[in-house]
Amino acid sequence: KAERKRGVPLSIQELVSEAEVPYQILNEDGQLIGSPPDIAPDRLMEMYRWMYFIRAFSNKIVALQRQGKATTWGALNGHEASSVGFAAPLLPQDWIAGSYRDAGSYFVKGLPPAMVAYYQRGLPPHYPAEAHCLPVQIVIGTQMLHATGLAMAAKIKGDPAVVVGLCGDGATSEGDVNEALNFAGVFKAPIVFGFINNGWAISLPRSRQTAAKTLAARGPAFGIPSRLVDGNDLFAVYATVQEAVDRARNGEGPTLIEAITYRLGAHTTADDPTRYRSQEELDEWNAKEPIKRLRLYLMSCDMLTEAEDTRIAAEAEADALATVEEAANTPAPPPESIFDMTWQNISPRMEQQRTAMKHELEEGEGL
Amino acid sequence: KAERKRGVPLSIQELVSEAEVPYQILNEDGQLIGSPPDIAPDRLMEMYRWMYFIRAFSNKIVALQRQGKATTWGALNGHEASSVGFAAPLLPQDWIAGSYRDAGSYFVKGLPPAMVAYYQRGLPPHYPAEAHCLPVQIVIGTQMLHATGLAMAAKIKGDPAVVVGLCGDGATSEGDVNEALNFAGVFKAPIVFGFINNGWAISLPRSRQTAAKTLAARGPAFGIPSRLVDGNDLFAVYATVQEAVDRARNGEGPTLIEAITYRLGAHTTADDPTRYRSQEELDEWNAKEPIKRLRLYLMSCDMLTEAEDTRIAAEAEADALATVEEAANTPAPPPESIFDMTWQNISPRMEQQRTAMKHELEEGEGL
Amino acid sequence: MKLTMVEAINQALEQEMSEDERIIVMGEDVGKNGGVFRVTDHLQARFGETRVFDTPLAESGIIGTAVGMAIYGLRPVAEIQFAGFLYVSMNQLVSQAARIRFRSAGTYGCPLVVRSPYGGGVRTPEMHSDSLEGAFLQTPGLKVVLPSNPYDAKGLLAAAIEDPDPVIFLENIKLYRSFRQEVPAERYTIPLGKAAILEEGSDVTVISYGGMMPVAQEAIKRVKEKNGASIELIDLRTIWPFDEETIITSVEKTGRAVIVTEAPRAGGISAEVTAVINDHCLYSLLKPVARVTGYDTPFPPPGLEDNYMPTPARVARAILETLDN
Amino acid sequence: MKLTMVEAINQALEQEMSEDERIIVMGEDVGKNGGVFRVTDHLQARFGETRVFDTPLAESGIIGTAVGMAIYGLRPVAEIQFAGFLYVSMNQLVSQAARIRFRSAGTYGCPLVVRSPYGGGVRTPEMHSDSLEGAFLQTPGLKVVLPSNPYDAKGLLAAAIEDPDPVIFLENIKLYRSFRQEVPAERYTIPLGKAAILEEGSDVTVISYGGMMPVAQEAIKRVKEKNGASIELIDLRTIWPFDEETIITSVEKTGRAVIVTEAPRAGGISAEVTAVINDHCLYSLLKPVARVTGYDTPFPPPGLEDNYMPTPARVARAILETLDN
Ligand SMILES: Cc1ncc(C[n+]2csc(CCOP(=O)(O)OP(=O)(O)O)c2C)c(N)n1
Ligand SMILES: Cc1ncc(C[n+]2csc(CCOP(=O)(O)OP(=O)(O)O)c2C)c(N)n1
Ligand SMILES: [Mg+2]
Ligand SMILES: [Mg+2]
Repeated sequence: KAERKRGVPLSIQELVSEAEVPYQILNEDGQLIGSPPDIAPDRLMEMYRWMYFIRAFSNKIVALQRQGKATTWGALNGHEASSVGFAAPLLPQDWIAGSYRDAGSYFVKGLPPAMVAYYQRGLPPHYPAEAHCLPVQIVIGTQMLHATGLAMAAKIKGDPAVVVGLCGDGATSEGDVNEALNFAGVFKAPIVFGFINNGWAISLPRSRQTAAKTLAARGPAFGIPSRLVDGNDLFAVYATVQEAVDRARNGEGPTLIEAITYRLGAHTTADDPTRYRSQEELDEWNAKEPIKRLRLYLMSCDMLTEAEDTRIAAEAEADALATVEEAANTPAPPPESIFDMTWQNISPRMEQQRTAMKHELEEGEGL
Repeated sequence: KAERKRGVPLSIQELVSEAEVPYQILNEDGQLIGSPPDIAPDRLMEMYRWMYFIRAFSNKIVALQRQGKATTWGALNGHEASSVGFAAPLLPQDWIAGSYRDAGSYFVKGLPPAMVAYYQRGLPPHYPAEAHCLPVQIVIGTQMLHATGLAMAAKIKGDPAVVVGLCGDGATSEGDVNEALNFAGVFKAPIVFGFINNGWAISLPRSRQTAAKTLAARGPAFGIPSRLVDGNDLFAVYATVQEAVDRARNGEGPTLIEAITYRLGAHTTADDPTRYRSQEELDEWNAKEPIKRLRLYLMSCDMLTEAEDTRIAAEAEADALATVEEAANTPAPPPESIFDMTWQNISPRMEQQRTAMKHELEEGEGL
Repeated sequence: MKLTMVEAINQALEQEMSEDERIIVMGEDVGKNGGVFRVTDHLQARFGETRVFDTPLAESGIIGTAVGMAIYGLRPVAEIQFAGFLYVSMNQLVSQAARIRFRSAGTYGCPLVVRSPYGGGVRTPEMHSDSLEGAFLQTPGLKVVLPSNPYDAKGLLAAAIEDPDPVIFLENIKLYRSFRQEVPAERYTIPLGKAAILEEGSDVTVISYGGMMPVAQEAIKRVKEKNGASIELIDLRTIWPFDEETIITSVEKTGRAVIVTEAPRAGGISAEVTAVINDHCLYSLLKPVARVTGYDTPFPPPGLEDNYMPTPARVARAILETLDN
Repeated sequence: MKLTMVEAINQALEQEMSEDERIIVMGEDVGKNGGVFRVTDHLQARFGETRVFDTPLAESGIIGTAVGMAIYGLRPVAEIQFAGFLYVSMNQLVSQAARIRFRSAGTYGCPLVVRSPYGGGVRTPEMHSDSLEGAFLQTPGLKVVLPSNPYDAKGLLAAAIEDPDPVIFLENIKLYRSFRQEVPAERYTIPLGKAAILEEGSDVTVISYGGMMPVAQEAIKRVKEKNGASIELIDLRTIWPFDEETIITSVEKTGRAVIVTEAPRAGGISAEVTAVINDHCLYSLLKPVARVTGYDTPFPPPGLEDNYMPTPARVARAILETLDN
């Protein structure tokens, strides 16, 4: 009975009323089981390269962290299709607000990856304004309200901009995320909510995060159409996001998309997942991972050869290395810049504190 | 099409998938259109008297407020059936946590009404612990988490206690209310959530509070069965709450019930609803109000005569008067009691402050 | 024209909105109903539902979406219906609004004004009378303004809206309609972070703000009647960042200071002002700085509030004691 | 046995839970994972999933349901994964937990302990290093405890759990594993609200708590080496209500005081302690009370934190300056 749904997007009624099967176009073996979205071959290859880059970048930061050269990092492995699929349909005027785990989406949207590598050095990154990526904030779920506010503002100003707000399965338990859905519904904001359900919130499995069968079920609760997709299937994510972005841009309001994927790595470099999850589960999801199936598909339709693939992998490696090197060579701001980062016009007292801080710096750590 | 559902409880699937018709047993004209719950005649008359008392009490406080003898009051008119219906099925070990608008439920549960009148004098009421009514708190929606915590605690201790958590339609927009639903679902807490949808949150109509068609749709979003009932129909509310309480007590977990009623009065004595709602709407709902239809029903089955009804109304008046007089005659605590109300063991500094306050009291307002 | 504080704030909103299209007003019941205190009266009729709109009942939602709008380039003026509910949105205020500039290393600002009524003495229920401003001293990145009269309210609100960073603007409920004051019809601003010296004097400095200003003034009147002391009265107007210079100059002159606030005593504005006087004027101080404040308990139920809030007599006694050698 | 602070807290939890069935442990990842710092390690295995359980990811939900459980008669020990997220639950902490006794005029108490790691110096991301304790001085009804060593941590946590009112228990991340200390195997309590005098001295009083204690100690060592001054060191342990008597007695003796905290300066514990010294010891004071604190900015990104947090050198210089005549 579940089988018959494969390859057909589910309506929300069906979603809520029975056990769910995520929408899938490209199955685990790289076979098309639905009709792929209209993506030009070059663009598709570019997206494929992004997926490789995201993984290479993340692996690089993990390595740096092990050497004490980067702060705590949440690996992106497994999220590549979702990350690319949520960002690729966007136009330059559109925005993304995501979590630490959505760095890949930011890259695709236009944030220079070196910014993230710089941040991982523990330094304040200067996001270029035109990338329209909200600097990652750490309070889980909270950015979904900012995303909704961006979308409300775009609508108020009459701009044809759409916002993508991304958060994890754990985040959906936060009041803020539910308030965001509700505001977006009431104000018919041009926003696409992406719940990137990777099965775990640190050590808490999805099944213990909420008693609902799906996170997509949150949609009708707030009057928002919602969709469930296979988050490891670039085509399913891309097609669904594209449709939702079009709806938003046409003034039809918000859409909620739950993308089911898997966190292949530890929660962060500080986490030991062997304490709470099984190797079997990991094996199962490694078999379903997103890069492999796209590779198989691309090869099957002669868009990619083994040799090219090897080259793409090597380039991703090289790019990732260049990225972290660029970040490493970007100078740190002086410590007293924290005052100017607080307010545009700092108070006399803060001026004094800045002077005092500089004085302390000169005095140094000796007595 | 909607008609066919009347008198039949709706399943959640139906709730979400189409326009809603609240479950009704006793229609606007006092006619049974479904089978009434099993309530002994004496008990039913008691509930009827409570409805009268709730209205008389509320009117009395409004009058006192106009004379400057009571603080701001949110009238209960229109809520009588919901208030009684959510409390009457409970046993002594059960709890209620509601808002200012749920005083009627507290009375039925066992809170002496004079406590509420005393609170309306601006004084701290001593709720008897055995009433199991959480002192009303003012931050909209927040008590729903306390209700959930009470239910989780009852389950942890293995007590056969059930909790009813009540809030308004406006409250459902607060993050806390959604978090409460989610916790209750995850922990299968023995709780009944009552969303008392009276159409308005001060000046905001239900339609602008959320884009969802019903508040009951919040249930499946958090894995909780939910029901939509006519909140002006005592039988529908009672029957549905009774069923949900039984489920909870049997370990089957939470239920969400949206009761559709109407705020017949102003939001509070500080509000002027003519600024934002029409007389027509008010007239329409006055025709559907809960006491009238139960009166018609009781008369139609010879449980009540005009004369008895007049007597019941007069008794409710008299009781309400006696209640506010009792409250008026209850002495106020000394101002310095605020220190002992803060902590069981107050700090030396608070001791000093208490002494200083008493000193100030002695010195008086002259110089 | 003579305006109440409600009218002055309403006028400021109307004038700012007509000059700057980016300004929007949002909150619970601010539209048709004009706010529960009518501060936003008529604004929706004048500027339409796109620029003046009611939100669902969710304070974190209000501030959180306002942060997004401010980042986008609007200038939201968000109302929280009573200041006691600011804590519901505390994360959005403190960890978000206050940090947008910081987090983005200056790429984005958060020009957001959060208006909220506060203060005791009007027999409101729980959470409606609380003075929370002191907590926002420990939450860097927010400015906190508390006008004490219609004239200041208008000019400070205009400055707050103009400010490139987030401002919490707290309006004392008791002052809303307690008196009228001449307020210029045209637009003007009063700079944030600057105190006003309302009365000059040389014997003692009284420092207060917001709803306690009339109490301080009455106390000063009584003390002057009694002993003719020369009393300087400072209205802080902005409590973060507050005007250290004015305080220091005054206390160095008088050698004595009394701080009056209805907020709880511990760690709030009374503590920081005392600490600043310690930092800068210790050698000029003739007596300990007196702190006349609420007590270290929650704000009491309305029937008990009169003995919690500083009264003119209590303040006057503190001034007299501070003047005593 | 010599224990780290993590082990001492874990032991306290285990001992308290085995003595009192009402105690439950809840929070994000506290169960199987034993907490992200392993503070609750093995507790679920020992006491079962009914008494030690993971919650959904929602801080207001955690504190709000814990309040309900405390009212019901349990003794919840709730973990907030990092103190920076306490603001998400601010309403539940300040307007709910802190007021249950008050609101019910004593019918119900709220014996709740909220544990949370805090503090800088360990290169954590945004919101993971912040010191929020000072804000809780302006929020009456909460007690706030910050142990500075394993021995205190165990005894203070036992006392916090025993306390009939809500306690925020803040554990410094840097201290979690930085050293071991002899901790008695049996249960004991250390009273809340009492400071410890760690070193006696007569020239100057240094007052600190939590993660800044080792910094203060190192600074004192350096000053002593330099000029042989006699320095009294007070560990507040509880910052609300704090031990005024110990502070006053000491400062009346020494006439000089230095307060060290990594929290922002304005209106926090450094301000209130200074104000209390002003209130009670002004005439004994020989120099202004020195405040060595974080600055009035958000806590910086990890790469810039070293210059934000007080260092031994900075504290030592403040002590020297305060000793200077
Ligand atoms: C408000 C808040 N609570 C707790 C944390 C600590 N924390 C960081 S990530 C995380 C789990 C997030 O899970 P999910 O939303 O599923 O995202 P994922 O890490 O799986 O991408 C937690 C609890 C936090 N950062 N913010
Ligand atoms: C957190 C919070 N925000 C705002 C208010 C002010 N307020 C009091 S009642 C109310 C409307 C409540 O509407 P609803 O939940 O529908 O309950 P009703 O009054 O209709 O019974 C508002 C906004 C409040 N008390 N608490
Ligand atoms: Mg996850
Ligand atoms: Mg309502």
